[in-house]
Amino acid sequence: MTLLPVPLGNYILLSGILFSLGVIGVLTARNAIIILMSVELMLNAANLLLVVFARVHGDIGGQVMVFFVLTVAAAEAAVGLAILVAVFRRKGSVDVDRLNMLKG
Amino acid sequence: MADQLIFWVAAIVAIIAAARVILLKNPIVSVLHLIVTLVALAVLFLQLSAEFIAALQIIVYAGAIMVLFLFIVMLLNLRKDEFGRDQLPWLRLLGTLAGAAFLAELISVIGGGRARAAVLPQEFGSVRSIGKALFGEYLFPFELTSLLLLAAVLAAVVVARRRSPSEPENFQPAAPVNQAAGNGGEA
Amino acid sequence: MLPLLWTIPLWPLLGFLLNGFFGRRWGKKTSGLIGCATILVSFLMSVGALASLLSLPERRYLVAPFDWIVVGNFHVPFGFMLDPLSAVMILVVSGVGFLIHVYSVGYMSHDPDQPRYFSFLNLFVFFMLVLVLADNFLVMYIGWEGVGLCSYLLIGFWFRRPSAARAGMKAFIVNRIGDLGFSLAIFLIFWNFGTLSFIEVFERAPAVAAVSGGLITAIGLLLFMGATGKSAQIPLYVWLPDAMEGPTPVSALIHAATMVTAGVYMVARCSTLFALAPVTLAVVAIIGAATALFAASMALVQNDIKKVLAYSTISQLGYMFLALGVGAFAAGIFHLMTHAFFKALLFLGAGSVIHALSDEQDLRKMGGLKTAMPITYWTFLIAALAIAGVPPLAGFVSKDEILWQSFSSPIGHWLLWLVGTITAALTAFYMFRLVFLAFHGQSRYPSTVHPHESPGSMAKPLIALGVLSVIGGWIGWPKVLGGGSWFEHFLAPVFEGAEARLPAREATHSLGLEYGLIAVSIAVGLLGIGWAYQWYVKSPERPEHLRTRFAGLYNLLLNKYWVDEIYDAIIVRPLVGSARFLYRRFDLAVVDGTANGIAKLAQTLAATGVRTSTGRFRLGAVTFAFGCVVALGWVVYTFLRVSG
Amino acid sequence: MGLLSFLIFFPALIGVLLLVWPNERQHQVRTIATAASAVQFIASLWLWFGFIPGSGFQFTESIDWITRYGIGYRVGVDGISLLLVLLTTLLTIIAVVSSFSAIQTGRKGYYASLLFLETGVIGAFVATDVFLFYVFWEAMLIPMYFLIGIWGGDRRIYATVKFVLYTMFGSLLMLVAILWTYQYSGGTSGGTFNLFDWYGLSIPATAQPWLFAAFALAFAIKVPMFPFHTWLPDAHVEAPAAGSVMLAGVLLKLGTYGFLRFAVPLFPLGFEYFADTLWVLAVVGIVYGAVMTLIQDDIKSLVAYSSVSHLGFVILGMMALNLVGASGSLLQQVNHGISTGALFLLVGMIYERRHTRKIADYGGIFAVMPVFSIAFLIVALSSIGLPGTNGFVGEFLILLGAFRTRPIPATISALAIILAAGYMLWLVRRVFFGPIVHTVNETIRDLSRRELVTLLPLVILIFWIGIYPKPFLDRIGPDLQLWLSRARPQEMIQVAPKEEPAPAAVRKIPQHSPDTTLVPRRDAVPDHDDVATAGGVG
Repeated sequence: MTLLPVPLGNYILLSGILFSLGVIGVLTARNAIIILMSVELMLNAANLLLVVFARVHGDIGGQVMVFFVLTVAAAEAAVGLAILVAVFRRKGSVDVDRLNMLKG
Repeated sequence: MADQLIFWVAAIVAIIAAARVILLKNPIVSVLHLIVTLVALAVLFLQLSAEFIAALQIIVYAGAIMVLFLFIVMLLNLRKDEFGRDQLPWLRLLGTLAGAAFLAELISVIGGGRARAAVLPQEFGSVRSIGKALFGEYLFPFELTSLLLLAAVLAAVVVARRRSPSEPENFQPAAPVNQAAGNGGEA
Repeated sequence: MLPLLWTIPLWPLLGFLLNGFFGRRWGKKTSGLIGCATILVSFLMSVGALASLLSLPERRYLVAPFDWIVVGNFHVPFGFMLDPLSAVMILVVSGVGFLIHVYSVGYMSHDPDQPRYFSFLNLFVFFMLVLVLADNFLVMYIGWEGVGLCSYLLIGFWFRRPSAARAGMKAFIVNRIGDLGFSLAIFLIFWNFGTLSFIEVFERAPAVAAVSGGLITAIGLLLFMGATGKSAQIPLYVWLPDAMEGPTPVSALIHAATMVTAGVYMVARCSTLFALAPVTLAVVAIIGAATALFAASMALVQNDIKKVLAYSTISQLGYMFLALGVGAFAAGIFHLMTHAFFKALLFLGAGSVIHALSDEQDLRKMGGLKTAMPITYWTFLIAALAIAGVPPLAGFVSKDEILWQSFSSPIGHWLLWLVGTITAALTAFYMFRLVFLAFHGQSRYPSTVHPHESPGSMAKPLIALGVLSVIGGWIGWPKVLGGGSWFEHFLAPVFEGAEARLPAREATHSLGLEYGLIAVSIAVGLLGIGWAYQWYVKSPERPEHLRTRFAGLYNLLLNKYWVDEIYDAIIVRPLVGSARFLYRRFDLAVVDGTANGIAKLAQTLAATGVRTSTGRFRLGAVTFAFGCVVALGWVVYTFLRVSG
Repeated sequence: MGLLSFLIFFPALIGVLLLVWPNERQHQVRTIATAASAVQFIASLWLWFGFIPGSGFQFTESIDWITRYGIGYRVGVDGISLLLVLLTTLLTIIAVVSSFSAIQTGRKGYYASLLFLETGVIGAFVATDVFLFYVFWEAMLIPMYFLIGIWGGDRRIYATVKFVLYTMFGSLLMLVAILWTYQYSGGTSGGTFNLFDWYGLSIPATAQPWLFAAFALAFAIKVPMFPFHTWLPDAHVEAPAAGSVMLAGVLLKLGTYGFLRFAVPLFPLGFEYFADTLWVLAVVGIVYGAVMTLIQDDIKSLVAYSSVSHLGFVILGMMALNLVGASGSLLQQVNHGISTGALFLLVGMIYERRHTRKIADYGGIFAVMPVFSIAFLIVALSSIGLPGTNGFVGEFLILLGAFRTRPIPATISALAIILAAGYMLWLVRRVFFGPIVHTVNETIRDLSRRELVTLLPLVILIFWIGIYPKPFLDRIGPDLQLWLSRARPQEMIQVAPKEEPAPAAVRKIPQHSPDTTLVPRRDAVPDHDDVATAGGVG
């Protein structure tokens, strides 16, 4: 039986903090880039936990999950940024409040 | 004892970097701070004997994705945030409130927990074991991810290409601040 | 002859159908012929029926051709009954009706719509005969509303004249108000007697009365309400003066001789019911006397010849109801018959005067027609004398009998007699005022008009009615004056049921008193005539002078106590006004409003919903986030509760 | 395939045929429609002669449809629905013939809608399966929607949408009640929609008021009863003439028929619970309807409001809960169909000539159109219930019956017959009598032969029912007696018969006491109507 460097709670707490920061970033940022990065932040928080529990249960599946999350993050970032470019080209700015085409 | 020290340092660095990502106005600086966070996490991964994942984190995540972000920021020449007055100031407050609520809910559930962990097989986090898993048990999802990446690439190309050559490149810089912000003119 | 009893009304119905469908094609001549022929046939059959009735021991013959409405134990056959009362009525209706039809041929000769006139007139006689021959309340109700319909059609005969159309409508609606009372009475009768046929109802009347007297009074009052509507008594008399808009023969037949007497006939027919309810009888007598006086007062000042006669009719009907009210049913019917004769004659006489003066009805534009129209004058004079109560004419006999009964009958009262006598004086006055204004004095009609005696077809009925007005009274000549009062005996079997219920009549009235009263009534009649003579022949300026001095009273009477205007103000105008207000404010605004309101509510809800989606997705993102927080919170809560 | 199924589906068949009829041969559409409705009418006459009064449901057919839930195609006709089916077929042929000249555009759709309407209505009248009834109840809305919506006047869209939504709102509640009652019949495990089984159900007293309320609301909207009547004038004013005839003549009857067939017999306790409210609504409907009619300035809305008053009488008759009142109520439904149908025909005819419905535009028509005026007068007299016409027989029986149960409301309602005389004769005076004010009225041509033919049967019926109503009353009597035994709940009869006979006096007279006809015990009533399918042709 090996030990984690610190009790499990700390890891979860850390991941939680990172996740909340991501959420706050998404909700408050007005620059699309920041929002995308906050999303990346949230994903990383999840990765951390996956790795931690992979370590705790000794099940490699956790790390495989992180691998998949990574690919998803990459795909998401790519598309997100592409949209961002298109929006910028169209609107001349990435201010999120300018995007209200879906007005009722 | 060293392990604990490493954990705390990495954790603190990660949190501070993450906070600065969302707080700073300048996108370039934000990207860099995000990279710092990623590296800090990579360190933690190493500690948790997930070497391959740590390597991936550095190479793919920090190396490729963040570089893409940096590239985009440079391409669109996004300088300091010159957006106008925020339309919905109370929205910012609500956002933080939501984040805080998440954290509170998480904390109320953690309950300490203990440090015990399972005995790990010999080269637990190595490329071999993950490779075996990937092409063994998780073969099907693995193939799917390739499909996902293909779709993403196509999407990125289609969305980001310039329309027809005739379309003028209205690539003017962001319109002056207050005029643009006026109640989202072209609603 | 009796088995064919039920065909008597069918002849006029046939006349109605023939004239109705083919009248226009066959032209005026034949339509007039058909009209008169059908009435003559039914008159002859009535005479035959009367003859064979006399031979029947129990003086009653029933026939029911078919069942009309049968629902559960509500069984109403379409039945007819002939007994002395209905025999008298069908004779009067068809007899006087026939004379008026003959008269109409001449009177309406210039009118292009003559076929329609005769078809409606025949239809009226049909309904009147059905009413009179009915053997149960419902068949009588058919006749009852049927004659109302015909009076509506005939009053509004010259429909191009708005006043005629309005008068027709007024007549029908006021009648309908009376009919409401009649139908309510019918409901009460059926549910408490189990049947509607006269014979059974009158058999059971004493038993039901024993249990709940109030019920019989209620039925009586409701029936009388119907009678006031039809026979134009207070308060439902307002339609009769306006009914003069119709052609004069119509006024003669419907608004003098037959239809208006339907109420009197109905009360007489239900004499047993009325006798069992002394309160109702009193009401009948009081209203009768009041109407007589009230109408006579208005007749004093009318300038339209037909209006005078109309009020005179209302007054005479009041007399009949007075007679019924004091239990003298036979006297009431007797006066009904004699009144039919001389009032029809008066109307027809007035008709030929109007005809001669080319439709001039204002007395102030007549005068001196005595020489130009001798037959009309003399027959008119006879009728006037009769109505004034001058012996030995018919009017005297029947009116005097009523006055005597109102005094002597156990349920009579001297006050009723007094009112009756005063009215007799007024009657004599206004009749001879009319005679003197129309026939005597110098002519006040424009020179272009050349009055001429009406042609033979109009004169002969006048003469016939004149004869009837004279000898009509003799068949009821009272015993006290040496007559056999044959008429009363003839009707005795019909009213014996009622007589038995009334308090016994003490026979000790002294003869002297009776003679005295007869003398008084004659004197009063002559007084009226003399008074009229004094004012309108001797010194014509006196009425003018009086009119200025008592202008207030004069206007009150001339404008008919403004009753029409009062009715209009308290009933018609508020009804229509509130209807309009209700419609606009309540029906459209509230009821419809709520329906449309709900629709609008749905629309506004949708609109507000749309406004929330502003398109700025940060708002969406936050709401999404809060959604997650709540969901997570719930998970956490349950987790804690479980593990807690 | 029984006679009733023929009566239901034949018009629909022809309707479809008309829709696919080639456009260039449009003129034949009229003849086909007339022929079809003529055949339909003659077939329904077979029903009249084949009907044996007093032996419950006849011409019954029963084919399993969705056995899983006990839904079957069950049809049958009894005294209550017989006259209404005949009225439907008669009015349809009259509606078809009367719209020859009125409708120029979209003839195919128009006649097809009329025929579909007939299908829906007859289906509803003869369905003895509650589910089937609901299907037809909803189905008939669609053709009516098109009739008013496409060929109507200028505010037709508003009118037709309001009409459909109003009815739909009511019928949805009814659907809930149907399903709720379905539970009592055993629900999805062995329940049934067969009406005869439902009659035998013992539904708890607590649930009956709710169920009755739901059914009653749907039917009250249809009748229409007082608060729910505002859709009627709009629908009538905007509907084409034939549409109005069908709407007034037949569709309104479904409301009253619904009370007779479903609401009252199925939930007698609920009916008794709401008795007072229904009495009040009926009386208010009568008097209020009459008062509203008084001041209408549009002929069609005047006739429409008068329908509200007339149908208030029908409800009054039903509330009387005795044979006299019930017979009057059912007969008055037919009478109203005849007289109001005829009135709408007549209004349609002058509308075709003058294209205006405002009373003020007319005056002195009698001189120009005598035949038309006499016809109008006859129908007007029938509608105000003059003795000798059909209106009187119905109205008299209703008031007689109602007077027995509650004299005061009956007397108040009787006031309406004065108002009726008022508004109708006032209308006749303003339209027909008086001088001709508008010169254009002088050149109107009188009724054509075709128009006379459409009016003739109705006028004949007015006098036939008025003078000799016996054949009609005999046919509806027994079934109404059965209805009464169901309407007055069992326990009511033992405890204190609501119908205590008249004051003591009458009891002394044995043979003629009013209406103590022996009310058959509920169990004595043939519960499951296994009456042999007598008279059925199929």
